[in-house]
Amino acid sequence: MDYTNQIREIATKLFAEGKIDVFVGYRTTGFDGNQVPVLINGPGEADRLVFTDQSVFNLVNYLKHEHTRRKRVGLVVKGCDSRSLNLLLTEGQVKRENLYVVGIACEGVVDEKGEKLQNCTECVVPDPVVADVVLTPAGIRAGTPAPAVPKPYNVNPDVEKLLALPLAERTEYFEEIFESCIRCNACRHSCPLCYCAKCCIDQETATLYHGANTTSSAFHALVTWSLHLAGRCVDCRNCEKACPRGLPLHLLHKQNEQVIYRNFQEHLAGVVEGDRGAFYKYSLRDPDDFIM
Amino acid sequence: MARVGVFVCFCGANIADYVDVPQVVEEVKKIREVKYAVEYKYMCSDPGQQMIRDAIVNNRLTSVVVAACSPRMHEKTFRKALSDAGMNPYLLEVANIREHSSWVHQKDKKAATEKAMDLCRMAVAKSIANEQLFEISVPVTKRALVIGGGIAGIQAALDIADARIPVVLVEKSPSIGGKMAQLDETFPTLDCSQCILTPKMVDVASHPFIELIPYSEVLELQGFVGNYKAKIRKKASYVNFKTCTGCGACWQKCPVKVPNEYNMGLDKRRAIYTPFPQAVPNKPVIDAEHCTMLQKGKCGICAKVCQPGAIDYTMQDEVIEREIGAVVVATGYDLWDPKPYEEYGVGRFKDIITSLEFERMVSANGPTNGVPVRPSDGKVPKNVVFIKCIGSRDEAKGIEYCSKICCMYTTKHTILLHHKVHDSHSYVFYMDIRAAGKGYEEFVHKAQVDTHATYLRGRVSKIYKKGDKLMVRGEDAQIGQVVEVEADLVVLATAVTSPHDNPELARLLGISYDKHGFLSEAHPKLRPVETAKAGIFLAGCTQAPKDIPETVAQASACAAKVCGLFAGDTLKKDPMISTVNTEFCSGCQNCVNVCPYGAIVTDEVPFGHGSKEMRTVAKINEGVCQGCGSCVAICRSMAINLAGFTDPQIINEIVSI
Amino acid sequence: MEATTDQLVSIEKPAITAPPDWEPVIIGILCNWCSYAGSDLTGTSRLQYPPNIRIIRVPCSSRVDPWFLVKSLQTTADGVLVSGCHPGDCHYISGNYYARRRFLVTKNLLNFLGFHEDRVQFSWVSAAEGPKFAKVVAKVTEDVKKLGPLHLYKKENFSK
Amino acid sequence: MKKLTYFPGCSAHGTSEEFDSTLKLVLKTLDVELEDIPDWNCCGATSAHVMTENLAYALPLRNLVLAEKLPHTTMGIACASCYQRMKVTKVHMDENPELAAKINSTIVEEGHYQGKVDVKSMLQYAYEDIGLEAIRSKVTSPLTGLKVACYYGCLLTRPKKITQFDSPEFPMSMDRICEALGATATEFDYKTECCGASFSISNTEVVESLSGKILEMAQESGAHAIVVACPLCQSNLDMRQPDIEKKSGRKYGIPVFYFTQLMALAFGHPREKLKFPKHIVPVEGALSNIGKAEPAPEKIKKPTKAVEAESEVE
Repeated sequence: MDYTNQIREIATKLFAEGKIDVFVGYRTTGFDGNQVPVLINGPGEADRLVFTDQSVFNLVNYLKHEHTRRKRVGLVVKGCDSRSLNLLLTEGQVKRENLYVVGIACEGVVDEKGEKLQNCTECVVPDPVVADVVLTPAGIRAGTPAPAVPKPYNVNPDVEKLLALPLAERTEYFEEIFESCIRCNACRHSCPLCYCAKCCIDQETATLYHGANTTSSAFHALVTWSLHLAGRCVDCRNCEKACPRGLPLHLLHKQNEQVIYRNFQEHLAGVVEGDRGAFYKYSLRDPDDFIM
Repeated sequence: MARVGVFVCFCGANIADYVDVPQVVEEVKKIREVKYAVEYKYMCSDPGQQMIRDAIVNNRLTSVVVAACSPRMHEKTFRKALSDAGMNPYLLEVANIREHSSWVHQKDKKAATEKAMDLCRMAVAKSIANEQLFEISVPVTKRALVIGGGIAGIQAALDIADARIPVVLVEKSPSIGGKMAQLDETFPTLDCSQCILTPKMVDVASHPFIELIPYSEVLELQGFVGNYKAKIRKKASYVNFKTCTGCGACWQKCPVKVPNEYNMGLDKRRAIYTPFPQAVPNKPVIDAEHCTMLQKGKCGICAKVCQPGAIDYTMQDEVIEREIGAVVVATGYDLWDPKPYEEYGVGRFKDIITSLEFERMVSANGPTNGVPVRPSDGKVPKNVVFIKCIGSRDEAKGIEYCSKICCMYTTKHTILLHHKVHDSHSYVFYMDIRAAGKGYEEFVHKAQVDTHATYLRGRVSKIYKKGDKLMVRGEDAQIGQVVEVEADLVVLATAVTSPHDNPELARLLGISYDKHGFLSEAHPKLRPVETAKAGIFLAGCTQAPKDIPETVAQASACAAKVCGLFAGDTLKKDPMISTVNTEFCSGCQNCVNVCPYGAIVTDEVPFGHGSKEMRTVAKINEGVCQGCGSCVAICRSMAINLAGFTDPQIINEIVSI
Repeated sequence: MEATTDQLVSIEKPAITAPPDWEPVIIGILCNWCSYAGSDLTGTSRLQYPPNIRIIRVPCSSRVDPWFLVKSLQTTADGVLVSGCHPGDCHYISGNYYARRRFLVTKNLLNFLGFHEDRVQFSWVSAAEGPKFAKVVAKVTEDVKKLGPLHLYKKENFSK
Repeated sequence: MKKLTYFPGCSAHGTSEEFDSTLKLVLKTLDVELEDIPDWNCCGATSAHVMTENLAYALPLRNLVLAEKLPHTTMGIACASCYQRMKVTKVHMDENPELAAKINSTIVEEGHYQGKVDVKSMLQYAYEDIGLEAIRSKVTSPLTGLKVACYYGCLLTRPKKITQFDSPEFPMSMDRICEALGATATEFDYKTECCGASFSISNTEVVESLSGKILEMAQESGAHAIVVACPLCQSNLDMRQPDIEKKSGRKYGIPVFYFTQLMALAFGHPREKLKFPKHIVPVEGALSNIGKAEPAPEKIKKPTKAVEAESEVE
């Protein structure tokens, strides 16, 4: 999977035609072929852009930044990224007409060791659900993609393993995680769907009875955060990549996603245009047996 | 710093017997913010309220906690006391130490006292976060919608319209009049139903403040008290009412015969028809289901004979909208189908009929011109058995409630039978005679004397055929013996049930109904005409079985309620509704999506102070918001809060236990 | 998915930490129209139930933000009960349907993170179900009593 | 070949021997094999349930438990009273597992009740499981001309909650079977009236009065014979008929058949096998109507309102 040339061409063309002000893509760092996001402002910088199976980050996160907010933006998205973009569009955070979306028919990205990432092995919607042009192994396909048909759902083995543990062991496992958290909030900043003006966990009412940097504040913050992403999280795992303590944050999101998928008509976040997430609708057939 | 006053009520012995009230007061005094705490025998009494008023002034209190009964009981009383003392009434909190402590922990005074202390602490903590709130005024559309054109709907519409308030009267069938139009004479005065009803029907049609929409149904009701918007479907009548003169040529010539609903199927009407001669409006409609022109495209006779050319086979259903401020629901009742009484041979024996069928027969404009006959052979019956409580008071086969009117109309039927067939004899099987009402007992007594009807107290167990007679076997419980009556005709007083489409109607209006399908009043005793939804009222049998005088009384009560609602130019509204902090709102519009009332809209505000760039935020429509808090809980950035139940208030309660 | 109740009970042993006179604190968040009215009816009917519950009134179960539950467990409560109108009976038309979704996910998440499933319970209690309310409270109290005091993620000041 | 667990009951080898033997004949023709419950016991009849509830459940439950050891899923019962006791027990046990466990503990040596065998009266079995088509197909000598009043008695269809079969007050299953055999079912309103039942011995007068009314109504309906599915009904209506005639001064002469006897007759089994000599009221008079040509029999009509509801065009 290497679309470097195509993306450079597209970016150059877009700048030349005056369609965009800024292009968000990936560049190499020079170390181990690692890549980081890059914002380029003109055709002259287009040769900095790359795209390989090491282009792991979800660039949609950069749409909430000051550099892009009031501008026309070109953007590279993979399947999962496009789902989060779909949600941002539905929630009115970005305007479609200001975007030129370069979709990638994603075959999965890899970590430093060259192994396919876990979320890519579990991916149900590899093709972008929203794009102006889609880059596929067969060539460039223009136009908005057809509605995505999700592949069979895969349960997350880590979540399943934990669920199989006795409650006390699970308690211990997570206590350690919440103890390790340093409340740096990098997870939140890296999340494309966290765009609130002031996050609820920083507001006075929420912090009042916690103190700042304690296990219990970490528990409160992460649980609340994951519930705000429940039914919206697209499993791009930007948060996990951003976490300086390397905490397995995907566990919280995957647990919620699985409960939602199983109970609420196989709901998957951001796949359908206009869908706001599982908590913003309901069905009369929702499970009721857990309620006395 | 907050200055809270706490007032703990003994409620006579109700609280004091199970909670150590003085100890609660002592404990509450330890809270830093509590500047005044006192106990009293009856806080809700005048001296009790005076204590609160005095304490507010003397101690410069900033909020008040009353520990007493449930806030659902006396919250309003104490709020009033606060405002009388010049304090904002919403600075009150009630700690429910009666229903939630003294009454439910009567065996453990220590635990009940501790719990009462906690409940007081929670209320104090919450009250510290209380804010001043002010009643909201919303504009009101002064037009009422009346659903159902029976006597209840007619009465309500006329009374409201007489107060010069416009009324929209929606009736499902082609004519107003309802069940009362099918009756012959009415108890207990035996005045002719048509004679007293038809003038009212004509009044409805000619009243300048009533818009009569017959042959139509309410499809949708949106909005809130004072500001509803109703969608009404006018069914295609295939007759242009504007040009139709009501001459009747069409239905005289129509070749299709259909069982006549007005006469309980005892005779036939045509496919184009007016339901009965005195119908209002007196314009025919085409029954599309049976019209051969509309079904098969063959016929067209009515169009040919219609001089003004009023017939229009291409007519379609039409949906119209009306803005209204209040609704009166008067959809009447259905009659219970007696099929489960198989031991009576219901369905097998033609000479077993229901009371309404009997009513049509003895009616002067009925299918038999007022003479009761046996459906099997057309002979005039001599011995008629009336059986009461068919379906009523019968949990096994029917429903457990009493239908209330059957005792009286059966008595009336014995009289009518006696009038029409002089040598006839009535037998009445009854469980009890329930004749509670003005002149009712006298009516029953007089009927028994005049008609010499045989009253048999007991249930009928079996009806079988012997020759062309029906043998009715039952128990006469007063002599303790089984009796058999040889009957020519058996009349079943079938139960009154709710209209079968009430649940559907209730759902679209957003009101509730009971397990029998009757619409629920807000309070069985004190608010019998209101529903739980503000601005929607109930009249007549749609709420519960009742007779004509009661129905009319309830309809007039509805009218009074509607007029009262429309008395001012605005409605006062509880201020406990959602508010948006636009600073934190990110404009995701999820709240717009979940609000069940459509009370949230979007607004544009500048990005920053003086900025020309705009961003989208949520905005609450104060008049529409009902204060459920759905939007608050789904708002991720905590930009919405619900006045009276804010996050700080609830968190204060949680942490202060 | 989850271990059986028997297994779970044996893991959180109350005997180790609970002082003999320990009584659990249950926070009950009730909707105003059905469950709070139902709890009032329990009172007017003089039906007795354990005194451990502390009731908070909210207009509708949909007002209950999941972090109220988190906050309750972290501060004063050993168990939480949330109760609303039966499906279809919501005074605000659809509030309890939204609430039901959030409750299911929240309950599962808290259980996943190590809270026993009995610590957070839900019920539908109508305004007419006074006896049911008493039963529900008795059950929740009984369940939480078995589990013992909750220390997990408690802020020190609140650990009783 | 269908197979069926069979509970004969005590009367099958005594007063209602003709029911039992003709039932077996008929089922053989219809290709159904009966297998008796090994070591079956009394159902408790009318006595047990007025004495103690536990005994009234335990006796039938033992039969139900034993029946579960056979491989068949349905238990057929000839006697209406046995059927009633068995079905009541089954329904109550299935509804209330705690009660089932309690009662089961008293007969635990026989096994554990699982509720897997369905209980049906032979009438219900013939109507539902065999079906009218199969019955009609086996008819070789139709009973054309014979008018019968079908009498169900009190136990076969009532209470509805227990029996879950046919209409409780105006059943028609036996009428339909008789019509399938070629006979005519008369419009008979006394289908489910009480015959006096076991008062036959203790208070004969009651039985004579109640059964008398049934005979009277049957005669008025124009029936040549009464058809029953209950041994006690048969014995009351047949055996007491001469006394009833004597007391009322009315002549009936209406023989009372088990529906299986008529089935056997229509299936072409020889009359000698049908045990007609066991009847008190002679059967020949009634049976002589078979084959007599008569105008098309008037069928019992369903309510005419359904017909009227359709529109008609002039």
